[in-house]
Amino acid sequence: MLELAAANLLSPIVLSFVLGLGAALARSDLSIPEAAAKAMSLYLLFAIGFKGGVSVADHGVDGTLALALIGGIILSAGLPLIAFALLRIVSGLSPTEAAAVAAHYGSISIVTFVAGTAVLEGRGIPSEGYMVAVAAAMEAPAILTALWLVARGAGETRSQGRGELMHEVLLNGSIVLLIGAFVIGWITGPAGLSEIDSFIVAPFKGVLCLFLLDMGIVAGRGMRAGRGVLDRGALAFGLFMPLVGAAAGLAVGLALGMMPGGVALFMVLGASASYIAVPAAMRVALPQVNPAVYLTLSLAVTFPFNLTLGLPLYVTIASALAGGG
Amino acid sequence: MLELAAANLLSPIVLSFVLGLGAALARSDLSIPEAAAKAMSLYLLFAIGFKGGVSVADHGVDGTLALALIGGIILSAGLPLIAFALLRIVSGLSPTEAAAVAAHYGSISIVTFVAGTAVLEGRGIPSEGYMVAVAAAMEAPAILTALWLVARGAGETRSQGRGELMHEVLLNGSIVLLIGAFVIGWITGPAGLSEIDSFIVAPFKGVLCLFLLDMGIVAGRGMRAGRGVLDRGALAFGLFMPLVGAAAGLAVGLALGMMPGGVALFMVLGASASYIAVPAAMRVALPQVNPAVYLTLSLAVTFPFNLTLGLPLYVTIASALAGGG
Amino acid sequence: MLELAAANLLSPIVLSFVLGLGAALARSDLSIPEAAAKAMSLYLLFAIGFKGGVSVADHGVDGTLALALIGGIILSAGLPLIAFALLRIVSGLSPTEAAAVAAHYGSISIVTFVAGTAVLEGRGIPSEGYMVAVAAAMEAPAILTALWLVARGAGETRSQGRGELMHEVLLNGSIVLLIGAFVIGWITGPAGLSEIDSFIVAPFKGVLCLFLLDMGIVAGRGMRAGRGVLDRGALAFGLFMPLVGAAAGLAVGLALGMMPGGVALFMVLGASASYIAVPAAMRVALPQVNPAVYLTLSLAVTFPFNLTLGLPLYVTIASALAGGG
Amino acid sequence: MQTHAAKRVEITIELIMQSRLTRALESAGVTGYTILPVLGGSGRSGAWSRSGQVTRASGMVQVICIIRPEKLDPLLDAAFAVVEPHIGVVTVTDTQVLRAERF
Amino acid sequence: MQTHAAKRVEITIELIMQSRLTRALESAGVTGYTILPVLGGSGRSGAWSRSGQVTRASGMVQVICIIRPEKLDPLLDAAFAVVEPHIGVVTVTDTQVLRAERF
Amino acid sequence: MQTHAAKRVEITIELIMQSRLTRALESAGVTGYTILPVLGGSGRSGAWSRSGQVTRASGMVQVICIIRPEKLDPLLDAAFAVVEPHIGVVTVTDTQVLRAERF
Ligand SMILES: Nc1ncnc2c1ncn2[C@@H]1O[C@H](COP(=O)(O)O)[C@@H](O)[C@H]1O
Ligand SMILES: Nc1ncnc2c1ncn2[C@@H]1O[C@H](COP(=O)(O)O)[C@@H](O)[C@H]1O
Ligand SMILES: Nc1ncnc2c1ncn2[C@@H]1O[C@H](COP(=O)(O)O)[C@@H](O)[C@H]1O
Ligand code: NA
Ligand code: NA
Ligand code: NA
Repeated sequence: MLELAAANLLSPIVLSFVLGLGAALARSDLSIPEAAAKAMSLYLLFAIGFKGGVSVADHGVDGTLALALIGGIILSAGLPLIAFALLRIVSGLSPTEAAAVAAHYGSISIVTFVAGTAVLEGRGIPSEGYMVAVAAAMEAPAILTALWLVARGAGETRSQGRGELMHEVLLNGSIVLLIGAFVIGWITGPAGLSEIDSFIVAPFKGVLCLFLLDMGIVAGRGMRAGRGVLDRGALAFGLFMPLVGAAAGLAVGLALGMMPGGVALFMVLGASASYIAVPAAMRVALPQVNPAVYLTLSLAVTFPFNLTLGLPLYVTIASALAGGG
Repeated sequence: MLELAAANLLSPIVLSFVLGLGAALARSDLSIPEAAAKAMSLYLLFAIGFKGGVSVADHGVDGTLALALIGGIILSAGLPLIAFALLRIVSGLSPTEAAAVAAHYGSISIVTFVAGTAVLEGRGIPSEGYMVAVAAAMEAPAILTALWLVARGAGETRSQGRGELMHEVLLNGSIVLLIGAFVIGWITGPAGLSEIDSFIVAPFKGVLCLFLLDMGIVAGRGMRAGRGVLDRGALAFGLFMPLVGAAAGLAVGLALGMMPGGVALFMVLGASASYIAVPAAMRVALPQVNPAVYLTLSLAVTFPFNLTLGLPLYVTIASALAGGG
Repeated sequence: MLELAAANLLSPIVLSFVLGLGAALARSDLSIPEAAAKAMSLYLLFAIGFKGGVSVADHGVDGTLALALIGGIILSAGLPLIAFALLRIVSGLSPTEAAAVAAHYGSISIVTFVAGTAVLEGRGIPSEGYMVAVAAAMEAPAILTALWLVARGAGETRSQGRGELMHEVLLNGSIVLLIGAFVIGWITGPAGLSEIDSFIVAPFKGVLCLFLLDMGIVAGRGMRAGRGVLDRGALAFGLFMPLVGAAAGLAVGLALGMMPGGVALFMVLGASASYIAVPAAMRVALPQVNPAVYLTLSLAVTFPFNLTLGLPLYVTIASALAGGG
Repeated sequence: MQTHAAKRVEITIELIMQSRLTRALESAGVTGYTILPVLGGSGRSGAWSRSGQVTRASGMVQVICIIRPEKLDPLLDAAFAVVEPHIGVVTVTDTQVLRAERF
Repeated sequence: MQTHAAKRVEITIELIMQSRLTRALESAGVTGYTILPVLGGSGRSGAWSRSGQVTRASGMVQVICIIRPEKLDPLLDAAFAVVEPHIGVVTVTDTQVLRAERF
Repeated sequence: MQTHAAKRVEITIELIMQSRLTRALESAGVTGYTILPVLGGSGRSGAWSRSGQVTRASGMVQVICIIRPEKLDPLLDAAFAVVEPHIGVVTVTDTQVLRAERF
């Protein structure tokens, strides 16, 4: 385990993240142009979706696809309840703030997911190709739970725009691209992959390195800007909640009888916190909550934790518990 | 033929386009940053030009190069006359509007050309490497014909800036890069290609997929924004004119005794409509024409038609008629 | 030698630069989006740093690393003195202007360095992997010499911000990325390289071509904008100083007993002039100097000279003199 | 050259609210606006900068409307309804326009 | 601090006309201007947005000239000659500048 | 709708000086500003354009501060100290703001 953690920590992927983090903390002006960062994230989404689809075309869909989707949705909708309760106990956040944060932890971080698949590939652990579809399905439900939590309390959300908001969330670019590429990969199958694999397979890890360099810069800036925004309880939550989410993901993955890699990815999805779709939705629905609260927790606390220590931990546990399956 | 059309429709390239189209029509916020889209188009121009030049260096220039250039120029200059006449008959466009649209159909779409070469490569049909030079030569002549059509009518173009305009058109970035890369490929030959082929050959189709994703988004937005701009006659023109252009291209290609792939590319060039050089020139020369008219026709009607149905049709016809040559 | 120069001049890399230069001089609107140019430069820095680090991990650090760093620092700090004296003799630049220009020639151009490594690789000449660290170490010392030259004269620099300025220079994004990637490459070694080599090795030269296309455009624009800014003496300096710098680099490289490639790279570093870190520092420290003076010299005179004629010259001399070592 | 009095309203607002704002403006009868990108800024809710934004949640834009003076009040009402719960700034400046028939 | 009366002219015009406009300004004796990017907008000719522009035909920029009041008329004449057949907006606002000797 | 008199200060300055300027503004008690990107421009030191900038040495930004009139002088003093040795332009325009309590 320690050895695996060290191997993970010393991979180019994690070291690139650390480089970005260090540069930002040292107030270097190193930065990736916004357009390049967005282009890399589109590339990663397209590639991961496409490869997932091809893998489904290749191995067929066994019966668990529908169950896995339902399991993911329940996980996403349920985790905010736990997160909310925890936050109300350990932190000084207001109910509305706690609900906004909770939505992030029910939803998922696709970059953490991508990094997780890279770790699995590196160790040769097989996983279900359709897990990218599960990831996409888990983006939105947490938002509904959070809005319900707020409405139940003070009722101060403005529900008139709810439909529009859900349209935006469900059709946000990341989800559409991920699902779209998944479907394209499924339709075209291995033949389609062979046409474009030197674009989406070979350079994948390298692009991921540069993208994580950028994420490191963003996380480092978040740490500097977010100092003082969070109390100790909230910070502790940012390190503890991923473990809770991973445990819940483990339970779902084992209950569904997934492959070891699939279980690990369920843990990763449970553990990770959104930093794209949910923050945008929260700015629209709960503008009174300072975005620094949730962005700092998600990007500057939980993401680094998952990337460095979480991933090897989840993969090791999943291999151990699901390995004999 | 149907089978080939289906194979084309189910390629990652076309499906990526369809994904972008669908996302835009569903009002998803999926979008490719402007800088990334421009970078991809520069990459495609550089790669296609370079490979064309290398192929000329490799196989030598047979006598048809000069003839093909002249054929292309005549095609580009002549097609606007047909397009203008057709538009005046079937649509309610004013003479100036019809001339502006006609210029687009005499000129060419380099992305359609690139997609055409990808189809040819996929089916192993050989073509002349210098066709990229023909494509470049066909960008501008149509503009002169259109301006002549307008001047002949009301004489309302401001001819004082004509020289400057032609300088801009002939030295627009796309043409310069395409021709420049062609010359570089020609000079450095296969040895030069071997230095950079893992950049310009291997990832080519994948980049084309992402670029067509963007084109799909643009076309989809054009469809939504352009609703109501065009009458039925104009819409029909956008689907019928490519066939006229392809027929003219077929005639030129066969008359010159080109290889099957060369004939197909002549058809593609004849069928495709400009959406970069000509719209810009029209904004300068004919500012009174609403750009939505020509952009909608070129991008939201003709481009999707050519990409999905046109290309397999042209390639099949060219193979059948030039195959025995 | 002539043959080698011709081979260099006809490589895709140099021809791409010439294409950009020609396009800008002909006032084409060909341009690479700023974000794409920055992304490519980050890619090149990451790749060259990483590969340098891997090579150190692979071959071990022999004792010359520390000496090479010291040699580089002395070179960077010393060359501005020569440059300043030369400029005061041959050009009409004021002392402050001459000092600002001198700083650029003590510092280095990382793109020239990258192009130099590409030439070495093309000819199979080995070099020390740690030369990228030497390059990074040479960025800043020249700035201190230049500020000392100015302070010694009129004392008109505002020394209160000196510390902040050096912080900015030493932590500027390019240096941080170069050194960071070097360290990552060193830590992860050949195993890390094998994970990402299809990203940072295979497409490297192709990206360099497109980047040099952009540099050509920038140089060409600089030539057009800078006309009249420089007198003949200054222009001559821009062509002569690289030879002086290369000679100094040659002396250092031979004295340290470097491999032929290492000697050549010392010459390249000595010969090249900064166009990123130093101009920015000069705008802050010596705002009274027109930036067109140093940018024109560095980008539009010295860079093209080094890229086309300088590199083959330096490599040939280094191979001849260090070859038997 | 003949110029005409007009009002220049500049609304700095979160990117995520842009489409909601422009829809509100359109339903208040505003016939034209121009949107400028914003690189960064600082206010009561802290400083932010576009570089390194990986999320759609931050980022701002500046919406500029040139209008006839008599259309100011409906515009401000419409804008205020959208801006009010959000961060952002609204300024109104007296200006002159060419081609007043366009406004 | 001492400030001086000046005019701020803001011209929103199609990207493709930018160089023609700045050349016209220069020949009208305008010694300085600043160009801002425009993300999108809406007017009588419909709405447009920069994202997803694959063509150079659309897109706008905003050209800002700060000038001494007495130079206003030649500037507007020069600008109008370029802008007139095109879409776009011209506003003129009273302002104050530091360092008036620069204008 | 109720609006309040304010000053709109727009400072066009070199990118490289941006952080120095905003720090100076902050220490002069300015609580908010917005930064716009600049594409290009022209002035006494010649023309420049963002496209094809490979160096951090060129490039400009526009810093906009909306302030209460009484805060104008300290702001201008602070800005001037930074801008003075550098190229750039400072304008001050009378304007009106909503939500005056924010300034
Ligand atoms: N006084 C001001 N002048 C100019 N822009 C401001 C000002 N106050 C706030 N802003 C802009 O509005 C954004 C949000 O401000 P706030 O609502 O104060 O957090 C800031 O990030 C700035 O871009
Ligand atoms: N009233 C207005 N206020 C601000 N910008 C405008 C206005 N009208 C037009 N514009 C800008 O000018 C462009 C062209 O307008 P138009 O000529 O009306 O189609 C629009 O896309 C906007 O960017
Ligand atoms: N009169 C002006 N109006 C608008 N912007 C200006 C003006 N003069 C200078 N600028 C801007 O300030 C920059 C530097 O000007 P200068 O200090 O005159 O070289 C120019 O590149 C423009 O962006
Ligand atoms: Na989660
Ligand atoms: Na055509
Ligand atoms: Na040097």
